[in-house]
Amino acid sequence: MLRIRNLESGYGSLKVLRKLSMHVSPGEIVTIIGANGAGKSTLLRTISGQLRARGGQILFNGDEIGKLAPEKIVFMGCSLVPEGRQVFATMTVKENLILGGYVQYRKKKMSAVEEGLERVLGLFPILREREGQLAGTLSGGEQQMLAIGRALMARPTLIMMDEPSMGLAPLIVKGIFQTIVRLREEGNTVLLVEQNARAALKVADRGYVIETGKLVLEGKSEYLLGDSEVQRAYLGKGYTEIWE
Amino acid sequence: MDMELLLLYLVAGVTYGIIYAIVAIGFNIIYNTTGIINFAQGEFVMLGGMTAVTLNAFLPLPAAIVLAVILTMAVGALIEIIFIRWLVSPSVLRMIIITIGISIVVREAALHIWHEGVRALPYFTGNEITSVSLAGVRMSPQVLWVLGICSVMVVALNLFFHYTFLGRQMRACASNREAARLCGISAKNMVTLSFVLSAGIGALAGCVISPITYVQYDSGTGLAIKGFAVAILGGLGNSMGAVAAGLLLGVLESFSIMVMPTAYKDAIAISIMLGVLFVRPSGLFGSREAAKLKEF
Amino acid sequence: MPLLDVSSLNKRFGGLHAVKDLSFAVQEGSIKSVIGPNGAGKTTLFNLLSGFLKPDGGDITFRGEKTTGQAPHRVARLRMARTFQHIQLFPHMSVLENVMMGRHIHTSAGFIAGMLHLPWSLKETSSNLDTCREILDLLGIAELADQEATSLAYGRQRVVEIARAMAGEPALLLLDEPAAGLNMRETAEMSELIGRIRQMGITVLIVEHDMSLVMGISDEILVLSYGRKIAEDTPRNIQKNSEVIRVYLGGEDDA
Amino acid sequence: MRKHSGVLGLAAAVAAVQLLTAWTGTGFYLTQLTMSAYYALVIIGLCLLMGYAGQISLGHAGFFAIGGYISAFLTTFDLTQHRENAVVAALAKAHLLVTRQDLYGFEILHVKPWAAFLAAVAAAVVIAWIIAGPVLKLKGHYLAMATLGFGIIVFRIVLGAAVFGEADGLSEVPPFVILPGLEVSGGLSARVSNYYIAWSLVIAGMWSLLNLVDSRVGRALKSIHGAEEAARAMGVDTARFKLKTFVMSAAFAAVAGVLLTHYNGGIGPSEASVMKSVRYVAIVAVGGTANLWGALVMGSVLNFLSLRGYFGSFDDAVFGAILILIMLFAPEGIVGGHITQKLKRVFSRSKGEAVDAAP
Repeated sequence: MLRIRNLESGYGSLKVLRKLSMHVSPGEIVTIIGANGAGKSTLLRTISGQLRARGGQILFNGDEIGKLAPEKIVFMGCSLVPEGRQVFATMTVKENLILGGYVQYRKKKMSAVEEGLERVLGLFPILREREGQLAGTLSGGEQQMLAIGRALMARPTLIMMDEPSMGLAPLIVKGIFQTIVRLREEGNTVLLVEQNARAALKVADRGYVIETGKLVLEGKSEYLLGDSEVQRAYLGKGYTEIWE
Repeated sequence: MDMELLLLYLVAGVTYGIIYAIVAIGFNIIYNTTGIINFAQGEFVMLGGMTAVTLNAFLPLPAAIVLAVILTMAVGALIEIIFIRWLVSPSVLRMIIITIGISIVVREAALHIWHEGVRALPYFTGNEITSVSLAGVRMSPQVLWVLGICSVMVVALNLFFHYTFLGRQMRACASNREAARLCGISAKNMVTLSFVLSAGIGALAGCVISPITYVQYDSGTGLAIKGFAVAILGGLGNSMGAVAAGLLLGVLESFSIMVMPTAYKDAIAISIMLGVLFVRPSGLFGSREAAKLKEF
Repeated sequence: MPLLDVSSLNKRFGGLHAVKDLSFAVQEGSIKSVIGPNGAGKTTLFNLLSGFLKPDGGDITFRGEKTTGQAPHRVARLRMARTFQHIQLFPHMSVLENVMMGRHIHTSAGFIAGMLHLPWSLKETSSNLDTCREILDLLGIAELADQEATSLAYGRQRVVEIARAMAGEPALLLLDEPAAGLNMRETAEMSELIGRIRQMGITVLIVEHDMSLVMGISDEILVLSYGRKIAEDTPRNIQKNSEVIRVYLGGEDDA
Repeated sequence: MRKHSGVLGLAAAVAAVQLLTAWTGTGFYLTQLTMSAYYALVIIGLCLLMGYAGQISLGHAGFFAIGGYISAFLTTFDLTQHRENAVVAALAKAHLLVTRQDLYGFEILHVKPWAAFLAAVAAAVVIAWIIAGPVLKLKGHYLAMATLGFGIIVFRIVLGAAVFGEADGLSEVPPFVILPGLEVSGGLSARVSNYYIAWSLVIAGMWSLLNLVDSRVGRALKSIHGAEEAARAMGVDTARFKLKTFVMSAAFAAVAGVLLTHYNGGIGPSEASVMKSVRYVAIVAVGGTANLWGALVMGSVLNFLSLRGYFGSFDDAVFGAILILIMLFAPEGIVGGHITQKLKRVFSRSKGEAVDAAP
């Protein structure tokens, strides 16, 4: 579904991604883990078109999307739930969701948007309760739900999430990861970037480990969870053994 | 003090105030979608008035106004497409200078087309000496036209922004441009639309006010500055605040004539603006929190 | 008396209580690290210490002086230097000029002296240049002196930022995620560099995610979670602390 | 040193131009060249503020006008009627007053030009100091609008106040005698000397500003512009540096205002207009905001062309168009920025020097 070859990207003179290759197949949850500043978010921003790729290829369902604007990429069925949620704070929950359905509105009609709205509100009952509330007044966890719901409104074939657990309390984080599992059960494909590597690997099928913009390791989640190097660097296990 | 005179000042203040508010709303529309203060905003008002006067020479008044508004909207679109659209994240300083440049060029072009003459559209109904009496105050019917049309504009804009998909798209861009793009909304088209819209309301305001104030190639500048003062007073980006602030400034200015020479009228408006900027940059009606978020 | 003493510090952002009743001290000559999950309030703490944010309550005492709520440049003059999570070098200036800015607090030439290039101000500049070159030498980046700072590789920029902070001969150096964006080798070099800085007698306070760096060099570690201190101890004990393991190291075992 | 060779080069060019006009019998150009020099003084001062401290001012014509108008007022307002006034008496006692004959042969009593000069510049400095505090707390559009607003207020005051001559401005400003035989005035016989007076000031201004830029203060200003947070962490009192720069650049404008007023023998409200302020900003932008040489070259050339009337009725439009074009296509300016850098690179390659590969 998504295939990336030798991708290069960065900000200004700063090169963040160096010759990165990876892929995502339909129906998978794939996670990308790495330290702060390793280039995880940059990768998602590049795929979604917010950053222009400087080299390499991004193929989505066989089409090259590396040079497209973000709004075009959404129309092709690839949605991003951005880091820090980025809801339209001054608009109501319902308005947020309707705007997420813009793609459907353009492709089909308003009825398709309303259908999608029902589906998303069914998925997140809490949002139905808050329908008329301004998005900026929601709690962090609710905003994250809204951001995911808004992305789902476009009926994407691939949904990418950038650090959905950031700044949320453990209980809420648990809910978010349950949602991700449910999304896959409903046939969605998910590409997940997470600081919380352990939780991410637990729900994912496969994972990629990146370090300073380069791929250092990839494999099935169980394999990565068991890898001692990954445990030491990202899962926080094994310090006692190493330092004593 | 003569009660009738006071009311007269009040009506004059409200009339000017609502025009300032319309100009301020024009600022706000563009500011909200782009983060740019369009220093050429006053030129839209001037262009609307001037074009309508010219067209009125061979077209009936309503047709001339409609056509003038459409032409000004086209100019707004052109300005955005030629000068703004292709810039990649320009600095605020750069945008300030570009829009100032545009305002100068438009003004000078107007000077060469229409020369320095002062013009005006005919009164929409009646003439200079007709007056209607409302609640004991005698006023020109044109004042009612100004108040009526501007009020309709404010209400219509509000409905547009809150109840149409297009309006919501514009608000989404204003709220969070990147997130709007991630919803598939073309932020660039929204920016063009914001220029078209603010050119349109500016031009219409220019038409309705011209019988009272007259227009000249350089009448945009003064209005733009008042409009900006009002936008600041009302809280940048807050259109309802702009209406309140517009009326307030218009009335204050109108009464200031009683104690100060007319020559200092503008200076007073600007002093009020500076005072607000220094003490409460979020405006009288804007929330401080929101202003903090918008700091640039 | 500790070099830095923080007592019941509080900071709120709207509804978020970013730093909650935080008290700790930093002893002269030590290296202390602050760790905690994302959003734990570490960077907020740095901004409070260096004067970029005003606390809502509590006190900060640095070298015996109360610095609570003082402007950043005043705190800097008391010789507290810092680096930034997102490197903030001065663009369009060479590495040497950047480091010269670190000497700002030790110089005094004002507008008049500058405009007339008064002899004493020129002498001041040249003696500072010597000091800065020495620091570049010390940190092993002397050969970069005349390059434009912001055009350097990321890892080098980190070192220049530290050199700039060092130029002010700080009593306390705050390092905000010095290893972010560095690879394993560079991180190891950074560890070694911080060790050398301590040997020069400079006290260091670090916010960092990279455990290999933190565990290796710290004398003491302060662990934050949701703005609250949950532990403050030696690295050895921190690794055994069950509370720390639960919220941070051991992560979401139960998630 | 390169900087000093630049200033020496400027001095040589100034002399060369004068000799050229003498040789070709085009001495009349000196009048506009002298005026351009005073405008250039405003522009290099503004360049320091915009390019190095990173603060825009759309009100610099205001400071120019404050200088010019106050000096003009003090040197033309007849105090004969007010001899009894305590202040006037004190001034007279301090030998700050002088009598001269006006156009119609009447004797008038007014403040001596050099005292008026000091008073005018001091007034501008004080006003700048007062407004700089609140104004410089603002950023972006707010800063632009606040300075613009200040400029408009000054404009409205000089246009509306009877003491400042309303739309006519003030005229019959006497010459400003600097030394016996050396005076700032528009007299034909003083044309050459005035050319040199004006340009000497520009040279001195350039020398001091180039020095400043290459000093502790200059580095601090650049650091504020580049990364304000980091500058504060280095101990730079950013507010104070911005304030002092603002005041200094206002002083440059006021000095130019006073002297040009004496040179022209008067001043009118157009000198305080928004268009003038915009024009100064335009020229700084064209020169490449952080480029004193660029500002100087563009300031003298464009003002000279404008004063000679080469732009005809398109004078303002030319400056508007320049603003747009420069900001669209070369926001670094045409004199500074990448074009010169590109040229440098071309030259260094052609000399066969190894170009160090960037990491």
